[in-house]
Amino acid sequence: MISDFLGGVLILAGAAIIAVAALGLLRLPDPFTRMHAATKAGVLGAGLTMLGVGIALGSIPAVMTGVAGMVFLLATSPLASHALGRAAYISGAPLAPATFTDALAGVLPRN
Amino acid sequence: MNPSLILRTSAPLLLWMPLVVSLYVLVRGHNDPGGGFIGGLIAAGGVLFYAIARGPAAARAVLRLSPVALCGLGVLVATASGIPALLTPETPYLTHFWWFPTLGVTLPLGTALVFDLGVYLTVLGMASALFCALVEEAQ
Amino acid sequence: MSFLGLCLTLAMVLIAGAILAVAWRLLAGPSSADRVIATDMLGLLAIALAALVAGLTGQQAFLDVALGIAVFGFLAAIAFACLLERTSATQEGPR
Amino acid sequence: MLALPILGVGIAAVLASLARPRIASVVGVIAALAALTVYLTQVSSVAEGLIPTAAFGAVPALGIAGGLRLDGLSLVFVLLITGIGALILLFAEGYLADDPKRKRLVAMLLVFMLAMLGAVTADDVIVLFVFWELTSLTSFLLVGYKHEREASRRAALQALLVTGGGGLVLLAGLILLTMAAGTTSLSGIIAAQSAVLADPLASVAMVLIILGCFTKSAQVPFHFWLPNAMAAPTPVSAYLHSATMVKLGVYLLARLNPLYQEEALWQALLSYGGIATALTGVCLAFRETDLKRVLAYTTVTALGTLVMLIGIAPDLSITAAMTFLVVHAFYKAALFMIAGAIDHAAGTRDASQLRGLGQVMPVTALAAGLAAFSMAGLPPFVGFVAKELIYEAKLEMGSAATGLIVAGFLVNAATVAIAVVLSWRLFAGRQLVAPSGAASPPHDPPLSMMVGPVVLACLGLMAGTLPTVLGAVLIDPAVTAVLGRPADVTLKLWHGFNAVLALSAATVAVGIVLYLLWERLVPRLKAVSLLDRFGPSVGYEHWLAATLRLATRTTTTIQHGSLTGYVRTLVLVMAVACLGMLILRGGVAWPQGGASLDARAGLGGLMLIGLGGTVLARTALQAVLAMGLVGFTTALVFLMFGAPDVAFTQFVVETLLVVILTTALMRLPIQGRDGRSRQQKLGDAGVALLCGVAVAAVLAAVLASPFDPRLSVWFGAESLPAAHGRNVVNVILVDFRALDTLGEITVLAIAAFAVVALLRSNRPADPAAPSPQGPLA
Repeated sequence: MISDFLGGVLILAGAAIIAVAALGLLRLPDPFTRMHAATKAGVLGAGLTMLGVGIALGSIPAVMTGVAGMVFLLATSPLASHALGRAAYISGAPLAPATFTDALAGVLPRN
Repeated sequence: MNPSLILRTSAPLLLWMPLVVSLYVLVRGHNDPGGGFIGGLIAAGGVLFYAIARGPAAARAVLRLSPVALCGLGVLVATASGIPALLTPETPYLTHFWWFPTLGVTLPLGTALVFDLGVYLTVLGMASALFCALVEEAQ
Repeated sequence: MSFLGLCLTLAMVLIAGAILAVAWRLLAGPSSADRVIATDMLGLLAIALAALVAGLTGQQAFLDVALGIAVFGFLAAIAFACLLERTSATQEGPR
Repeated sequence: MLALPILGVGIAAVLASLARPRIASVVGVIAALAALTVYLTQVSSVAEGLIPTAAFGAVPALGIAGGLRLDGLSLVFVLLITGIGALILLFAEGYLADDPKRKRLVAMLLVFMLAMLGAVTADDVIVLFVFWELTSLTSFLLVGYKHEREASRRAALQALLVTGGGGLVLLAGLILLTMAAGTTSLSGIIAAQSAVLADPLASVAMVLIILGCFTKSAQVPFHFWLPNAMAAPTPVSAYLHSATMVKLGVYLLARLNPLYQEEALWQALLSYGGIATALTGVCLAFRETDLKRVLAYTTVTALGTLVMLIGIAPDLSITAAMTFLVVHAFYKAALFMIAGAIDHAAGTRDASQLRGLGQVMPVTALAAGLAAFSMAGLPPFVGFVAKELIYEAKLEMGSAATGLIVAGFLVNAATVAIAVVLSWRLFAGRQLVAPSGAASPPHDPPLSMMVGPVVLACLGLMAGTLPTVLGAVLIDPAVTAVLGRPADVTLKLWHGFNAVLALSAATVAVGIVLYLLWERLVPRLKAVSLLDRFGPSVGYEHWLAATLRLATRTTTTIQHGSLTGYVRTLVLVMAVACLGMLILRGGVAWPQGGASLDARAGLGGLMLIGLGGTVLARTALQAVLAMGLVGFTTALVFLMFGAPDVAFTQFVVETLLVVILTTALMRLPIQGRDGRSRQQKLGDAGVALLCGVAVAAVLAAVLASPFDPRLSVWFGAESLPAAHGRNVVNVILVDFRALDTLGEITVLAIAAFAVVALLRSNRPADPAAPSPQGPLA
C-alpha cells in the first residue's frame, strides 16, 4: 500500500513538473531560456515519473529500471542541454531584449 | 563540425553505455521487448554519437571492422545459425535448437540467439555505415 | 478508484496538455533552435507517457521502452545540436 | 542412333572452328559425308516402312516428349541436307580459298546443317521449334558473314526479323496445337487428328502455322528477304537459300498435311498462296540481270509451286511435289555454284555483260547446260518427269483448276526462258564478251569448285533416265509420310503421247519465245518503278522505322530524369492501383460498429496539427521537424494501444529519419522558398490527396473485413513451448519466419553497400582524407 501511495505522489510530482516545463516552453521569451525549461525541468519530470511507476509496480526489476532511467536521464541531460544551448547560440538564435550582456560575444562564432 | 570539448571528453562514456543497453536489449529480446533490430539501432545510436563527437574515423576505429564489413558478418552469422538444421536430416533450414545448461540458473541458449546476433550486427553495420557516411558528408 | 489510478489519470491529462504546448512551440517556434528544443522535449514526453502506460497496464515492458527512449532521445538531441550549428536560425534555412 | 549424325556434325563444327582453315573444310566435308552414309544405311529399312525413332531432348518436367523420327519425308530432306552440304563445303573451300577467316563460315555451315537435321527429324513440336529458330539464327550469321559491308548486315537483319517473327507466330500455332492434342509429339498430334480438328481454335492454329511456314519459305507477302539475302557469300546462298533452309516451311506444311489435308481453308490458302508466289517470283525474275538474284526469284517461284502442289490434295500432286522438291534441289544448288564459279572467274555476276563463256570455261558450260535443261524440264532429265507430273496432277483436277493450269503454264514457260538464258546465252556464241576488269582472263575454276555442279547435274540426268529407282527408293516412302496412307508411286519418263506431252511441248515453245524477248523485256520491266514503291519490303522498312521511333519516344517519356517526376509517378501508380482494385472488387467498406472514442482519439488531432505544420512550413527544415511530430504521434498510438516493441521501434526509426533527412537537407542546395509554380503545387496536392484517400480506403477495407485470429492464436500458443520465448513478436521474427528476416537483413546489407557507394562517389576524392582501410571501409 505504502508503495502505491509513494508511487502516486512521485508520478503526480513528475507530471506537474513536466506541465510547468511545457508552460515555460510557451511563455519564455527566447530559445535559451526555453532550452533550460525543456531540458532541466523536463528531465526531472520524466525521471520522477519513471521512478514513481517503478515503485508503484513494486517488482525488483521495475524499480531497478526506474532508478536506472532516473540516473541515466540526470547523467546525460547536462550534456544534451549544453550541446543544444551551444548550437542555438552558434546558429544565431535571437537573444531576448532583456539580456544585459552577451557573455559569449567574442568566444563563439555566431552566424 | 568542431564539437565542443565537453562532448569530446564525454564521448567514450556515452559510447559504451548505449552499447551495453543494446546488448541487454538483444539478449532478453526473446522474452521481453527488444531483439536484434532494436539492439542494433541503439548501438548504432551510440556509434553515431561517437562519430559526431570524435569524428567518423575514430568511430570506425572503435568498431574494429569497417561498418559495411560488419553488415556482411551479420548476414553470415545469421545464415550460419541455420547450419545445424541443415545437418540434421529432413529438418527445414533455419529451425532453431535449444540447450539448457544449468550454471546456477538455467540459461536458455539457442541458435535463435545466434540468428538474432546476426540481425544485430547487420543493423549495427548498416546504420553506422549510414551515419559515418552522413557525418563525413556533413563536414 | 485507487489513489494510484487517480494519480495516473491526472498525470495523463497533464502530459496531454504538455504535448499540445510543445507541439505548438514546435510548429510556431520562430527560430530553428526553438523547433529543435521542442523535438527534444517531445522525447522526454514520450518517456513520461511510456512510464504512465506502464503504470496503467501494470506491464513492466513499457518501462523498458521508456528507458530505451531515454537513451535514444538523448542521442537524437546531440545529433540535432550538431545539425543546428550548421543552420542559421535567422535565415530560416541551411547556410 | 538418329541422334548420332546430329551430334557428330556438332562436334565437327566445334573442331572446324578450332582447326586451321584448310583442315576445317576437310573436317566439314568428312562429317557431312559420314552423316550421309549413316542416313543411307536407313534408306532400305525406311523404304519397307519401318520407321526408326530415337529419344532426344525429352524434358519430362515441362511435359516435352522429345524424340527423333526418320520417316520417308525426313529421309528425303536428310539426304538432301547432308549430300548437298558436303558438295557445298567442298565448293566453299575453293570459292573462299583466299579468305583467311573461312573456317568460321565452315563452322557456321556445320551448325546450320545440325539445325536442319534436327528440325527435319524432330518428332516433337518444341524440339522442332528450337531447331527451326536455330536455322534462322545461323542464317542471320551466315548472311551477315561479310559483316564489314553495310548491305549484308541489313540483309541479315531483315532475314532474321522476318523469319524470326514468323517463328514466333509458328510457336503460337504449335502451342495451340499441343494444347488441343494434349501431347507435344508430332506423330501423337497427327494421330489425335479428330481432337485437334474438333478444338475451337483449330483453324487459328492452322493459319498461324501456315504464316510461320510462309515467312520461312519466302511466300508472297514475305518473299522480299530471300533476294536481299543474296548478299551472303555464294556457298551460303547455294546451300541455305536454294536447297535446305527455305524448304523447311514446305517440310512442315508437308509434315502437317495428313492432319489438315481435308480442310478447305488449308487447300485454299496453300494453293492460291503458292500460285501467287510462283507468279510474282517469275515476274520479278524478269526484272533482274544479276545471276544470283535471278536464281533467288526462281527459287521463290519453285517454293510457290511446291506449296501449291501440297495445297491441291490428290496423291499425284503430292508425288509431283516430292519429285519437284528433289529436282529443284539438284539443279538450283548446281546453278548457284555455277554462278559462283562465273563470279569467281569473270569477276561479275551481271548476265547482260557476259557472252560466249563456253570457249574458256568448257566444264562449267557443260554442267550449266545439264542443270538448265533439267530446270527447263526437257525429256531426258528428271525435271521433265516432275513437270509432267505437275501437269498431270492439275489436269486430273479437271475444270476446277483451269486458273491453276494457265498460271502454271506461264510459270513453267518463264522458267524455261530463264533456264535458256542461264545456259545458252552465257556460254554459247563465238566471241567472248566479258568485262576486261578481271585480273586474269576467265578460266575454269579449280577442281574443288567444279565437283559440286557436275555431280548434281549428272544426278539430274541419271534420275531422269531411270525414274523408277528414284521413285521406289525415295519418293514412295515420302509420299506415304505426307499423305498419311500408303500410296503407289510409279515414276516413268515416258507417259506416251497425250495432253500432258502436248502441254509441255507448248511450254518449251513459249519459253523459247520469251527468251528471245528477254533482251528487251528486262529494261522495260525494270523501269516499272511501281513495284519498288509499294512492295512488301517497303512496308517492312516503314514498320522497322516506326518501331524505332516508338521505342525512343517511350524511353524519353519514362526516363525524363526529374526526381520529383519519378516520385510523382510512383505515388500516383500506387494510389490508382489501390483505389482501382478496391472499386473494381467492390471492397470499399466502412468498418461498422464505430470504434470507441476515448482520450486516445486525441492523438488523431495531434497528427492533424503536425500535418498542418508540415504543409504550411516555409522551409524544408521546418517541414521535416513538423513531420517528426506526426511520427511521434504514430509512436504514441502504438504505445497507447499496448504494443511496446513496435512503439519503441517507431520512436527510434522516427528520430533516425528526422536526423538523416536534416543532414541530407544540409547538403541539398534547397533555397528557403519553394520554387514550384502555383499550378504545379495544385497538381502535387492532388496526387498527395489521391494517395491519402487510397491508403485510407485500404485501411478502412481492412478494418471492415472480419479479423481472422487463427494465425495470432497459433503464434501465441506456439511461441513459448516451441520456441521458448514469451515475446511473440521477436519469436516470429527470429524463429518462425527466420527465412524472411534473413532476406530482410540481406536487403539491409545491400542498402548499406549502395548508400556508402553513393555517398562516396560524389565526394571529391581529397588526397588529404586517410584512404579507407581496404575496399569495404
